[in-house]
Amino acid sequence: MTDHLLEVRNLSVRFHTAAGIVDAVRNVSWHLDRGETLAILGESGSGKSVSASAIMNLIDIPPGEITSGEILFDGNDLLQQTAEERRQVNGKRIAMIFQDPLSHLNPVYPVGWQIAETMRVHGKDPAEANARALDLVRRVGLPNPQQALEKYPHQFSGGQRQRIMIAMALALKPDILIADEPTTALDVTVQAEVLALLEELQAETGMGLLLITHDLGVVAETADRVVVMNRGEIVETGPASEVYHNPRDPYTRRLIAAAPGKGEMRDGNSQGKPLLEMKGVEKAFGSFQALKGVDLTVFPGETVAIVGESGSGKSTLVKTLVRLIEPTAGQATWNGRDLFAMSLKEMRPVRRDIQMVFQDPTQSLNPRMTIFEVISEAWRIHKDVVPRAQWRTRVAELLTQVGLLPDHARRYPHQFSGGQRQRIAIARALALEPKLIVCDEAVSALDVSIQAQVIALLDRLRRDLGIAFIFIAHDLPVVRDFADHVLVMQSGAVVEKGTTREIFENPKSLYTKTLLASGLDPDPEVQAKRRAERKELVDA
Amino acid sequence: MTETVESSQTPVLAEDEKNPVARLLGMLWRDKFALCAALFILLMVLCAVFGPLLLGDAASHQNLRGRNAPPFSWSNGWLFILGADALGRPLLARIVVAAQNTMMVASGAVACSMIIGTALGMIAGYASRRVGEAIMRLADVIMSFPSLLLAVIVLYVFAPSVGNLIVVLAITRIPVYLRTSRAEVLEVRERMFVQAAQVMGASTGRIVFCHILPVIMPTIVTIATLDFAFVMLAESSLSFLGIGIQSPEITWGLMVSQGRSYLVHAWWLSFWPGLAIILTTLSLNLLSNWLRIALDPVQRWRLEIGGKSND
Amino acid sequence: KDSKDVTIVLSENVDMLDPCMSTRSNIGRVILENISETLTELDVRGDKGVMPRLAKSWEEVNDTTWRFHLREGVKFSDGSAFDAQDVKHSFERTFSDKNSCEVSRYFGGIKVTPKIIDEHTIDFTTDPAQPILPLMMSLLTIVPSDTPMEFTRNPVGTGPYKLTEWKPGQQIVLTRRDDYWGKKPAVEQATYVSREDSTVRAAMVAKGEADIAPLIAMQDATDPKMDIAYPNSETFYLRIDNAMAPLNDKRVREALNLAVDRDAFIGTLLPKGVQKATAIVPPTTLGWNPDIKVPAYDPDKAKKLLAEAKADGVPVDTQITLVGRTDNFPNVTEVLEALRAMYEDVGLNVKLKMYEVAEFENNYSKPYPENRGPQLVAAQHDNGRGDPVFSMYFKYDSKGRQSGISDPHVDDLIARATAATGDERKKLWSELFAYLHDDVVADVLLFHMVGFARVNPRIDFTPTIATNSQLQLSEIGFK
Amino acid sequence: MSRLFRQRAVTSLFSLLGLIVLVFFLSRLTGDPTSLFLPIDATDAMRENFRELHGLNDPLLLQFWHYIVDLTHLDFGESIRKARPAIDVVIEAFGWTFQLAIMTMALVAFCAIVLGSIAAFRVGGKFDRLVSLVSLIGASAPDFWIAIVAIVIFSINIGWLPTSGTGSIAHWILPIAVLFIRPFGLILQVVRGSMISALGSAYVKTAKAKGVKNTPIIFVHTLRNAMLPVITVMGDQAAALLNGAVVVETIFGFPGVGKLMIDSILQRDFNVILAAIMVTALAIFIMNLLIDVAYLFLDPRIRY
Ligand SMILES: Nc1ncnc2c1ncn2[C@@H]1O[C@H](COP(=O)(O)OP(=O)(O)OP(=O)(O)O)[C@@H](O)[C@H]1O
Ligand SMILES: Nc1ncnc2c1ncn2[C@@H]1O[C@H](COP(=O)(O)OP(=O)(O)OP(=O)(O)O)[C@@H](O)[C@H]1O
Ligand SMILES: [Mg+2]
Ligand SMILES: [Mg+2]
Repeated sequence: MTDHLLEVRNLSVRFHTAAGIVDAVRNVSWHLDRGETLAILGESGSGKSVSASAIMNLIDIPPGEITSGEILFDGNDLLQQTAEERRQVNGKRIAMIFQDPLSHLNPVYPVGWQIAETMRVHGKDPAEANARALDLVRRVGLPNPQQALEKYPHQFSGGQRQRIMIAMALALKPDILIADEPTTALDVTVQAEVLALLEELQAETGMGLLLITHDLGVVAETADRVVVMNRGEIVETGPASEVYHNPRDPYTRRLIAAAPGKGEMRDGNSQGKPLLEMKGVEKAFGSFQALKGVDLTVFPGETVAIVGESGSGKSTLVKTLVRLIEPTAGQATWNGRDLFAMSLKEMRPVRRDIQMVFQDPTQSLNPRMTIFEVISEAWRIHKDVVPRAQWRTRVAELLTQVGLLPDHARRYPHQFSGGQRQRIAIARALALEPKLIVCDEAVSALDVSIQAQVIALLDRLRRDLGIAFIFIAHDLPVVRDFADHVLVMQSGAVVEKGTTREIFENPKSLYTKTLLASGLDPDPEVQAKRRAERKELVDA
Repeated sequence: MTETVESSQTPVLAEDEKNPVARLLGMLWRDKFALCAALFILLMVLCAVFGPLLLGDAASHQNLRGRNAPPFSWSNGWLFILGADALGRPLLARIVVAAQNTMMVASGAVACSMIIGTALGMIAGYASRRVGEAIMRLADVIMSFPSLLLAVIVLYVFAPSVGNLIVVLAITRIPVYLRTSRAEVLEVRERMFVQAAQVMGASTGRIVFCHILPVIMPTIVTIATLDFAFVMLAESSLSFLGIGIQSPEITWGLMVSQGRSYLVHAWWLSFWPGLAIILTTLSLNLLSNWLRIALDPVQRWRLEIGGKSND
Repeated sequence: KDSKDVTIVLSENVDMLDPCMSTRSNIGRVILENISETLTELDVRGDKGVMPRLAKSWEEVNDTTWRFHLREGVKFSDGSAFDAQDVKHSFERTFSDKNSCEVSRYFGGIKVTPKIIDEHTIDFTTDPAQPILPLMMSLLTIVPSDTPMEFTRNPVGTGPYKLTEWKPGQQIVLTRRDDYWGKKPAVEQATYVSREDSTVRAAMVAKGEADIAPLIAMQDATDPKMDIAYPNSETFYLRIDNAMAPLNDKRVREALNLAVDRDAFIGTLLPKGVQKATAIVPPTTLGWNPDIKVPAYDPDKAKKLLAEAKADGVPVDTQITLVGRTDNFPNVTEVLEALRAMYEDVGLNVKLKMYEVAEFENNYSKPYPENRGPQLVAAQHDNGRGDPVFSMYFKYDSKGRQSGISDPHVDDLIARATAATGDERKKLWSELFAYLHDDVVADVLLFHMVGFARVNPRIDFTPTIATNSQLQLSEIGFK
Repeated sequence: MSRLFRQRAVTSLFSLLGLIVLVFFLSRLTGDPTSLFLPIDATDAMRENFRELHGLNDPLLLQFWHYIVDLTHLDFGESIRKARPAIDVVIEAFGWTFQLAIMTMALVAFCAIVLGSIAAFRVGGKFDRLVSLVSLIGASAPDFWIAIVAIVIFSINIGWLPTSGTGSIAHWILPIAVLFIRPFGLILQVVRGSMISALGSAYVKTAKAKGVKNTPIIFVHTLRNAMLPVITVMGDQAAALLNGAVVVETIFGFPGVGKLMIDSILQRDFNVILAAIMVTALAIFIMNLLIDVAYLFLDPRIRY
């Protein structure tokens, strides 16, 4: 009947909430063949992760409910199988990389243990499992693999955690890999390695890859076919280049048109007194030197982007700025005062002016607060910002600005998709109208159309209100469009800094050059060409 | 969704249709166990408030010749349906009347120890190492200080009174709340949303009360509900020393312990008050379990969409 | 089970086993006349009075000197022979300031000097004269002369048993001696354990884990085949603080007596066997006065008396505190609650306060608390020793430690009776009892109490009034 | 870690000292052992002699000084009641209590964790309701009920077990069973609650996606995350047991430290009170230290 490896037919998923029923996925059908890569593109919140969860039997029922459909794997309907049969499939035949690695890793077990567990539960001998775990960790490019196995999730950077998830999913060489935004937190060089690894596996085992992503470049690089989703429905499907070049659905068209990296580059417009000057910031975790003397200057109304290797200390740097991590050395001058020298109490009034969007937004939202409470908390703390009577309108306004609905204010964080949560975190940062916003991968989980909208919003705020941004991103085209200055980091040190134009047009350091060269183009044909060139290079 | 943005009308967030109390009651209605528990507690509170007024006399009228009258006999009137105690007083009336003192002492002691213990524990977990260490060692000391000795000291140094009884009981129970809340704070304070609040400039008080407390509260309340039973029973052993409640004032704990010597031959003397203690504790615990779910947004659907469960 | 071993389950842990502490009931039950013997012994089963034990005989040499002739051929369990030196040492040890032996209290106010006449004869000179010295000698346990003055944990005596094992808190084992001077008792070995809970003690005998439980609560004494009631020499009474208004008015004190429905307690809160008391000592005591009548239950008269007193300006509405001791005897709280209710019924304002031992003691013994207010102290007094002298001074003399009255006539009678002998002594005591009860109305005398013992049917043992303080294994037989 | 130990040793020493001072002076405020040791009709001379003998006539500070000096020679003084070294009395009793506490807690930990976790996994289900109900009734029922009913049933009616006392293994069964009940109920509830929260975490989904069976999901993945409050409350209950289980010791005639402590307090046997408190305090301090170390092992994010 079916010769597809995996076929989803008429899948509908809905959630019961206090505010009513949310139809997350509506009548979705697609299929995946052996050795094929199917990319699911779509608006943030369009039901991509939910349909993937349905395949893995991970939807909480209730409050979730699969109202219709079947998921055929090997000719069997997964939805009809017993829990035990599903368990046999999960991890071994079908594996999944979760969108949000921090909360999906068990905080109290070493990552090596967690990777090896996948193999142990499916009957691999523990010693063998450990050896393979080590190999996997090495393959995904974690430094010091042997030590990494012993460490706990919180001791890794965002990108490193994502790679751990990948290693975990690849452990048993599954028939199908569902990768939900597997490379959002990876810099382009590492991303290239990881994609290569996937490709290699695919070639080796004929693995089917279901790739959920926002990054058109990644789609162009890897996907054979594309499914585009919007508001829980499939709006378009077809071969990758076909969809890119001849999009039929208006949403798809908008999406492709929104691909970043086409705007004017900026030369930097630093004027007046610097808002923030960080000098010689160092941080050591035990014997590991995460920051080795980093300088950073931000002027009012300016965007400084930090790009660089995953694990190079970007998040650490900004966390020292907001004093979540105490630096080992260095100073940060803000309004003439050294932030690092302040007591936490003195720091409090300053915090109003420096807001941060965390790299893992899910964990940064209190699960017991509604979105309204999450956002309005800022005004509860700093009473003079918005008068209480206007909270409702202001929350609604902020949510709308980041592309959410006012009604969402009544929901709780767990009822949102990854990208939606990221936008909530942005809205929260905006709520205080600070002088400086630190965005740690703030737009990485957004599809390009929403991304463009958010970036436009931020840019407008920058211009109108003079808000400065520290913008950590791996997505070079976004940086190119948005930043005034760029700082390139590697292994805890700044390897290069300059205006956006300088960096993009005239990179000096080797690392920057590699970085720029590894960037992916959203056009599948361009990518195909590049791939062919690379292959020649390797062969030669 | 994108459309919503472009249509540049001022967005509005409608007022919530239902007020939170009505929603909570709705959730209570859906959990029949919790509903019964709530009704029972309500009944006990009514007993505590009006019992002594209504049945005070009946409860203290002695009749030595009708002592230890067995339960379930209508011959003496409905007040004697649960039997009579060693002085021939109707047990039912006494239980109703005793509810007042019992509730006062138990809720006083539990509330004090819970509030003080939790507050200290959160300080110990969140404040500087030095302060935390000092508080914890203090907890160690309290933990090793026998409650009976404390009671005897209070008896001798201060006047015996109900207030002092509550103090003694409360002090001895402080360490468990203190240590539990501290342990939880140590973990919760590492969570990212706490850090996010910190970055927003939230004061320590706000972080502790709005972010950490809601996470640790369910555990604390669970312990507190069971402490209710513990305190009710422990109180009678302190009355033995002469502090606190004295006859003819009465509590359930005292009734239970006075019935102790009759346990084998007139079980009803201590059984009914004991049952009252058990049912109260059980109800409180059911309510706390319900509250745990009702206040946890991730779990709340269990109460919102009817009694379906996932097993 | 043919074993000749018995297990006795006591109600309190035995902390010490020093022979000079054997007037404590739990220690006495183990030691007295089992391990350690006394010169004389009070007959509690018959009416032979003071009987010889380690002393063969005694006589009054003069007014102040008693001579005791000691039994010969008696050996201590450590092998040494018993002689006058041991008696002298035991006596001196009791009064030594290196320990705090209890027995010495019975000799309070009297100076006694032992003098060895020969190996088996000893004289005691007393100052002042002590007519009942032979009775008092039934309390003095004899230890070998090499026993240290400090408390010992290894009691050695001349008794029919010796201590063979003592695991504190767990058990004490006594084994029969083959070289005992007297008749060989039937029991070969006795194990003492202790359980504080009466129900458990009763259960142990019922199950056969123990043979004798000398003390169980009334509620647990449900099996007539095993449970035996015996007068336990305790008298339950309310001491009235005669110095405090309104209790300093005799009419009020009378009302306190009339308001109590004594019969209502018997067979309900207290066992059937209790006797209404007219004196603080049980009827088996010398000089007990059969002519004194128990006050009748007459609440109307009580009310009338109170009204009269009130009319005379006596503040009868003052709150009176009824002080009791928790765990004094089973049901004590209920009994006092019932009493309180009876007093309320006649219009008195009585508040009940139950205390643990130490705090109770503060109220019970002088010096009484400063601002105590009018008090009724509910207490039990134990005198199974046959003579009122062990009670009267403490309870009724103006200077008595637990006296609630101050009456020169009483003081005089006590002093004279203490020094008198024979019928004169008896007469004086009788007079004192009548005077206290009818003229002074010193207190509310309530009941002579009974205890219950549970005895395994295979055992032949009848408890007596002495069972409260001793339990002679030699009195146990097997059926 | 070794820093933690060293630092704790120092601070605990202060706690212990503070405890000694507190207990020494406060307990002496509660009256004089003289009238409790001596019979009611003791003479004044006997009372005076007794006070002299036990140094009760000295000024309090001097008494304290003597006590501390003796303590430095590990001399804890004599028990007034028992006329033997207080520390011997305490060590003897503590041995029993310690064994009882360890065995009970081990059993409690095992049963409460297993049943509580399963109940949490099936929250709202029949098993959950049943286990919760039984444990809650147990935890709130007066302990002497359970003790006496157990004796009546198991010793008298069925006759399997001895009523009370010590000696054989069978003697341990009822005391442990009775002691088991309250901590079991309490800890089960804590486990259940903590597990309900933890089971909602995202890493549970990861484990499911890996194909991990329910049992390891509950007992390996989730339990460790839920353990913090559990071991804390276990510590509290263990401390209560180490302080002695008065009812059980009284009813079953178990020579433990709880009854000893109560008796000593009621009799104002100060040296025994102090020695008993020091020994139990030491045990409790060590236990709390172990619990704090356990936190570090259970959750690597925790730092002090
Ligand atoms: N537990 C839940 N309760 C209610 N609504 C939910 C729940 N989980 C998800 N949703 C809703 O379902 C929709 C689909 O979510 P999903 O996570 O699949 O989005 P997504 O396509 O993966 O988006 P993103 O790219 O942002 O991750 C979203 O609108 C979200 O708000
Ligand atoms: N708590 C910690 N303990 C030990 N090492 C840590 C800890 N936090 C971070 N590190 C290490 O510090 C380095 C820098 O981490 P950081 O999170 O700053 O990286 P990043 O530049 O943000 O990377 P990414 O782009 O992947 O998020 C990483 O190698 C990480 O392993
Ligand atoms: Mg998603
Ligand atoms: Mg990072």
